[in-house]
Amino acid sequence: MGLCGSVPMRACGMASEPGHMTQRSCAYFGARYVLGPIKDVLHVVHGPAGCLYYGSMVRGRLQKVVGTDLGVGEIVMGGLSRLKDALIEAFRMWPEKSGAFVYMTCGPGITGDDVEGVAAQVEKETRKKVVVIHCPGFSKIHQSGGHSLAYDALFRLIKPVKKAQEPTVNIIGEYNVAGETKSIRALLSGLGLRVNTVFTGDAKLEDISTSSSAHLNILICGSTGRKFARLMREKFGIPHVEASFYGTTATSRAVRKIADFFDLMDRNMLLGVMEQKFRALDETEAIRKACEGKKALVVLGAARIKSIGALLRELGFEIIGIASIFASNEDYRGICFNPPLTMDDPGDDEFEKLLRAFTPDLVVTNSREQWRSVKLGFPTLALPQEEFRGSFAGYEGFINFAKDVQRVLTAPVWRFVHG
Amino acid sequence: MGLCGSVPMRACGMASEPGHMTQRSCAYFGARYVLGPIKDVLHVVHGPAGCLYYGSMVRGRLQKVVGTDLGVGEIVMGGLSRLKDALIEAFRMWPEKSGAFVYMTCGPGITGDDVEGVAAQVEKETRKKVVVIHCPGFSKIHQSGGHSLAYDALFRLIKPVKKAQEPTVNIIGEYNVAGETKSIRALLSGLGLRVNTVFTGDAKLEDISTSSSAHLNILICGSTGRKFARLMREKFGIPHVEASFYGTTATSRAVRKIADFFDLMDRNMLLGVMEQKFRALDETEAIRKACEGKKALVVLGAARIKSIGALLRELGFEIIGIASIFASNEDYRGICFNPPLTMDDPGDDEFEKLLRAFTPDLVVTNSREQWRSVKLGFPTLALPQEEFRGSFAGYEGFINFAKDVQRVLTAPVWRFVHG
Amino acid sequence: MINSLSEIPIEGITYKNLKIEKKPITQDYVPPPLELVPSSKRAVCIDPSRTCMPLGAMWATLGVHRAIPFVQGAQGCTTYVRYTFARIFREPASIASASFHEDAAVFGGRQNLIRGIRNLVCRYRPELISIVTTCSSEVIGDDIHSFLSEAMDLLEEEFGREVLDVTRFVIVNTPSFAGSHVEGYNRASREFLRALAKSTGQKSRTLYFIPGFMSPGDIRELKRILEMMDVSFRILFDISDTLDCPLVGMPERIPYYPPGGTRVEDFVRAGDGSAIFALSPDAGRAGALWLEKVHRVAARIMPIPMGIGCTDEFIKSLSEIAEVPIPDSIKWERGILLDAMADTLHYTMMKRVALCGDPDFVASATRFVCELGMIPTYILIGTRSSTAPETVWKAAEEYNVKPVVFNGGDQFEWEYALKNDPPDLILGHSRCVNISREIGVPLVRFGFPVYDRVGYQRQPFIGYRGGERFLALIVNTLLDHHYPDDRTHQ
Amino acid sequence: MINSLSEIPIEGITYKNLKIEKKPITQDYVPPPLELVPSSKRAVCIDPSRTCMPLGAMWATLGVHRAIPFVQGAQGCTTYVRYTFARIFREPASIASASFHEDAAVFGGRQNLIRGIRNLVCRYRPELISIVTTCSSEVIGDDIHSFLSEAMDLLEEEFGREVLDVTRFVIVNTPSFAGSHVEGYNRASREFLRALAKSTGQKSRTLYFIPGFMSPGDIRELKRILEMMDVSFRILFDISDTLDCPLVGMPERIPYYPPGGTRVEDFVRAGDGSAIFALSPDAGRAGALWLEKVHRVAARIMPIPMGIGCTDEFIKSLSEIAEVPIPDSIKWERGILLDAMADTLHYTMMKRVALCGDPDFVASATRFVCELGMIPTYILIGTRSSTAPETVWKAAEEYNVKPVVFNGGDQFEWEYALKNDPPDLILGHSRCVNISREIGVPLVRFGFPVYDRVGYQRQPFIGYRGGERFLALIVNTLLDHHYPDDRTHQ
Repeated sequence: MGLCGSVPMRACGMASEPGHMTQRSCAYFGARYVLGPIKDVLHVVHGPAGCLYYGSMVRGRLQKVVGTDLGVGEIVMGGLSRLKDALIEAFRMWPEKSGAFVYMTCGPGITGDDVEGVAAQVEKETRKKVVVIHCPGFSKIHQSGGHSLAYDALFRLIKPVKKAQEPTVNIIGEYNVAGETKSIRALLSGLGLRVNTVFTGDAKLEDISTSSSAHLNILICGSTGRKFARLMREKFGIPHVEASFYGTTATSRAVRKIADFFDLMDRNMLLGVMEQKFRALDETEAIRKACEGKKALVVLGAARIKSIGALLRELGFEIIGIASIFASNEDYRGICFNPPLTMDDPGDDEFEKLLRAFTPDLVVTNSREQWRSVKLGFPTLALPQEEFRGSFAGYEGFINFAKDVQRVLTAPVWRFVHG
Repeated sequence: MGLCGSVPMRACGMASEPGHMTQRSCAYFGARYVLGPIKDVLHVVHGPAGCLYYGSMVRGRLQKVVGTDLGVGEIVMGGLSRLKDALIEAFRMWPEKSGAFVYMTCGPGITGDDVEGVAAQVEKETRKKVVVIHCPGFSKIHQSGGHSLAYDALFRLIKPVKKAQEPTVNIIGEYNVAGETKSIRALLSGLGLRVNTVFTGDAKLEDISTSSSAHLNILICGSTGRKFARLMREKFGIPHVEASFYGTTATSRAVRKIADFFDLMDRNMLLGVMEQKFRALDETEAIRKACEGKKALVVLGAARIKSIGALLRELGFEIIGIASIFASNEDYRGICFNPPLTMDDPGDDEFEKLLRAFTPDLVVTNSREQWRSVKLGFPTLALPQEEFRGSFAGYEGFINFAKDVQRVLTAPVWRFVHG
Repeated sequence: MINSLSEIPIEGITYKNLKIEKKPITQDYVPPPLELVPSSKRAVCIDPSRTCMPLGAMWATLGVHRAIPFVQGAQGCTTYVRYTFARIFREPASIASASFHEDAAVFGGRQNLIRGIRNLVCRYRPELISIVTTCSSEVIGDDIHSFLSEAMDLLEEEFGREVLDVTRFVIVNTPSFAGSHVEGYNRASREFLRALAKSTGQKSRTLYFIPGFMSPGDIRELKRILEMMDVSFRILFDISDTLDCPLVGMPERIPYYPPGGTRVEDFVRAGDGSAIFALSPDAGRAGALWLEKVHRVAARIMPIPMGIGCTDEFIKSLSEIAEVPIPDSIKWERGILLDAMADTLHYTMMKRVALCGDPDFVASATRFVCELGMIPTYILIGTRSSTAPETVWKAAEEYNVKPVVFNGGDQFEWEYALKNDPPDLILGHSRCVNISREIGVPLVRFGFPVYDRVGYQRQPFIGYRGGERFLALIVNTLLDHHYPDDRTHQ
Repeated sequence: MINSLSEIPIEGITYKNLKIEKKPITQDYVPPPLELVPSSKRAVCIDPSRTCMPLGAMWATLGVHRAIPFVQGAQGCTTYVRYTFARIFREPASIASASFHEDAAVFGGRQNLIRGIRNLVCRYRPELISIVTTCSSEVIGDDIHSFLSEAMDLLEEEFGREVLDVTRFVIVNTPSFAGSHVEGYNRASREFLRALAKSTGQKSRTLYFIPGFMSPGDIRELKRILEMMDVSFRILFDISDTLDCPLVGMPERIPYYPPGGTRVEDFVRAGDGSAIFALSPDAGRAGALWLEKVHRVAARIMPIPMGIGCTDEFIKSLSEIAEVPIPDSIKWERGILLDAMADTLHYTMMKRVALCGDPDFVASATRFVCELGMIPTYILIGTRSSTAPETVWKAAEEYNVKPVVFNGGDQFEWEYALKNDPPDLILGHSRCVNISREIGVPLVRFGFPVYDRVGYQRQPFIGYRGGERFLALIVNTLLDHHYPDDRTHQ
């Protein structure tokens, strides 16, 4: 542990201390985060009702999830027959679904049910794909472990197919918060590219299995999708580029990088990109001026820190501190700016100490933890943003983000706090 | 003055005593009541803003009314030029309107402006009909005076035209409360009759002027329309029948009376009428049983007392008292049941004395005065009913009324009042 | 039914399922001649957002214990007001009419007043009668003072001196062709004090309050705040019980009077008060200034304490005048409102809002919406006011917004502006419901009158707690508004 | 825009004008196999209206001053609950996790508990830590009592005896595979009292209250009522300040604890109390009964005081036990609620209403809607309950209605019933929003959880005043519902 001012520091990539008041979540949470948006499959939670109840809310949206609602009986006697019945019933009730993801949570994770065996049986009986995600909450040190489990499951679904005729890409690590998938799709269509699958903001079982037809994978959130992209390169020979659509500079760079790959860049396209960028800068000029030199503290998952950090810096913020709720050391290396403070896994007390030590002009954190800094009187921007606040990706997204920051910073309420 | 129990009685048809806390309203109120629903004309209030403000609410509905909003200046110097300008402007703003009713209220009523002269000028300039209603509030002893003024104005609009080819009627004294016009129209269409004009629940200027083409006038509310019907008989030779559509017995009688006039009655029609009546009685059986022998006190305008009284009696109520907010002696004679108490123009204190003396099971009164009996703990039905409570006319209307009574009588709140 | 359903109908509420035919109410909209849009350029008045003076005087009178307004005019002048009150409060309200008929119009209302007062006194034994004039009595030129004095002489003659000890009289001149209900209340506030207030030379520590058109819920909240501040106070024209009281069952004595209301005695003692607050400048200022001028009671005239700034101003002024500290409990409530504001800023910030209503309500509400980061666009002050625009402009300047203010125009010109440039939200009274539906912009109801929803008269909009509720109404109304994909607002 | 408008669009809110494309969310509805509709006939659980036990114990703990729940399980078990509380209260809530990882699953959670407690005590100096178990620790078979005792020994060794005087410990066993959040609270109510309550032999006159899942607004209303009744009282698990407190700015001392909450001392003294009220039978009964059995404190278990009947029962019981008369001020408020009920009966009478939520909320709300003359049709009691159906049936019999009651089913079967037979109104929590939109029936939000509208946690639903507000919500929701010709509801 190091010390930064009064704030104790810990090395990255470690498990949380018990009682540390961590904001981290569990493997199941992570798996739901990634797989949540996939529409044409059943999501079946094998565990108690609570996991089902909570797991139906992903990034603030209520999703259709069913479960086995394990009781004492099943915990003692084993819940396998209940799982089997539940799967078969669910396929009868939603015959249009092409398959099922079965999330195994803590209870059955400890008792060690042979869930794979049941899945195979049900697959045979129903001729639907049944994929088991072994994601008991305790199985990983934080949610990113669940992200990996989800991507592992997705990877197993991909079949080797012929390359597409037209230039085709997959997008990896893009979760369609507030319509961001649509923004990115629009930029890529502008280049004349076909998007096969968006992992997982816009993915169906069928698209996933044919995602090996793409010529290029575009990796947005490296933290969640990097390993998956690597595997796709190894097994299907699909190269990937890391690209960010957060901020006008990053967006322009991403567009050029992808266009270059397909050899699509010409003067017209360049002009088009520039024009959009100028418009975005133009529309945000007043806001950028107001943000110039203001201090921001960012407390988020590491991948988000990178993208939001870019947006903030483009707005003119000085990022005085970042604290990652969860991250690998690789994630930290990916953050190309060097704020005075970098910390991992802040506890509630540490978050408060950061606020006191740095008195930031803006705090950016997740929607679950935002109320602490709000309560202590700090303008706070929470992510994921609600749908009406709009996508943060691409040029339009930069404008949306700027407006969001403006709303938070200029809210008159702050001036009354000490009034 | 007579005495009934502790309640002092007054002869009917007299002006209210000052300070008597009358519920009566003024001539302008009465004129608005009758003319309010006429759609294709401008309604222009020549008076202060208050008359305009209040007059736009007719039977609980907000209507489009405009006015001259007279200020001190116009009261002192005369408001004629303002009226003229207002009329011309209004016709420019709503060119689709075929004419205007100008309501002259107290202020100009006292100063004695030559409103007729202005109307004639504007008629000439705009080629639109402009009809003046001389209805200063003080000009009559209560609103029924305003009803007459309104009908006088309507009568002057009627032109002598040829009789219609198909059997045609007008309906007089029907104001489309909660869709009652539609109920009555449906019954008459069932007989194969054409309805030319409904005074005034569904009337347009053009229909009014051609209303002399009808073969028969059906008079619903005698109190407001009797004189008008008489004039139409005298001038255009159109006979009228008095008909009530309140209660199944009255409705059946009305239907037969009208059918007889046109010689339309046959076995099929008779069966149809009987069937509807039986259905209405059937559907209300439980309610009628529950109401049997219960005591009702009715405090309304006289014409309403008659129709509501019929409905209540058909439900099984004993009408222990009626008090008319306003009425002529002729109106009272028209009420064919003889309750123990009949009084005219009850003041607030008298209303309370009636409640104490008779402790009715149900009070029926107008929506303006309902809260007194409610506050004193008496189940109270208020008229005019809101639209969602439905029409009270015809067979369906009887069912609606029965349900309304049931709602009021069986509301659990009453049992808590003394709990 | 079940088979005809698609799982999530996108329209939110599916009219289709209701199986009721849609019919257009009117034909296509034709814009008016542009030069006739501003109300100042027209003779014709369309949808005024105000009514006439007498209502204000009647409202004030009904806030006095066992007081009856006697309206010197035609019967409609009372019936229409009874109807208005019935719709707002769902309570009985006894208002007497002089029942002007032709003879009064010709010969004046002397007989009406004399007989009316006698009838009222004999039958209702009120503790106070306010004589409220109308356009007819004012145009005729009734000499109310001499009529009343004659009436009192006759009463004394008939019933003895005591009768005049029981019943007090106040004359309020409220010609309908000037001002509006707001000025009617304002005049009543002065006339009641002029007629009743006395000074004994012995100053009390009591603070007096003229609430204006605050609802019963507002007045109760005002009392709660004053109790928390631990000051001695009296509310004048206190309708909080008279126009919102329990279902009582048949009372022992009739005629029934609602409990509560300000005692006549409180008006009398106001002359000894240490200060008088008019919390609605346009509806109460006259009373406060009169008391200051004649009885040297310090007058404080300030905007309705709504939202943070206006409530701060009120609390501070209270604390200074009464020389009491601001208790922590009040600061706590302020902090809760701030918390609510911070919690919901994403819903309110930069939202464009149009306002309509009486000057006092609109002025304070404008400041409050600015505090919420909203942008007031078009503001209709229903009654021409000299103070409200100032309050509005002050807030606008502080918060750097540039609303268009219609000072005393009619709703037509304001609505025309809204049609051309629809806001995100409308704050207004119940008569704004048509424009709200027409342009598909949600309406938050407040002010005078609200009659098409229930419970508004019982819930406060004033003070920090009222602000909390007002804010919740605003945010929930925005959230309730059905957007095509309304799952965004889960 | 102005030229494209027809003057009064009949649709109420015109999506058209919003110019947002409509897209269907799902394809056409296909009815499920009939035999799979009842939840008892299925293995698959769809949309449960309950979550697991730990949440209840955490909720209860957060109502104690400077108390922290320590969740003996994986991190998700805290994160999900923190998220749930964040959405409902928009407040920070400190909840600690034992951070179970593979080693704990294999070797048990001994180390996690011991190190976790030490960390918490050192870094947060809480006055109380509740150890809340989860399915993992229960399945592993953690011996929490021995772990805790070891942890306490180590603490004493390291920091001296005083450290255990500062921090108290309570263990609540809440395996997630049994009961629900309601039972989790119930158990916490017993375990807190078991661990803390003492009797000195000297009885006090103080009454104790276990509020169950009442919101801060409800608890504040409860306190107000108790103050009006002039009794000595303590609220246990009092979240009214801890989960709804002012925006404070940077506090002097960190870690920040919200103000308020029940003092540990109050739990200790509860053993001397004169009575203990569990105002939510399913969430609190265990605590009350335990206190009665062990410390002879009279237990009163009764439905949430909502509406007339349940509030009457509560007030009467209070008056009897505390031997105080019912003050006029409370009768007054009752009369106001009655008045509001009488004023709005045309809107409520015979309206068919479906209910969904936790047993205690649903049971009392069912009686209230019956009192309003509404007809409850389908009632989902989200957690299987032995008391709530009885309360429902008693009301149903008294009011002669025959609702279908699903005791502990999931929302799927209740929603299926609603699709086949839509009511006029739904009363339920925020997770009823989908069925409300699907069948086009308006939703009145109440109970646990409400997170998609603001201010609900601050406004009471209990007592006569809460009833007034609940009624206004019901009526206004009906009036807000856009019928094709929605001018009927002006």
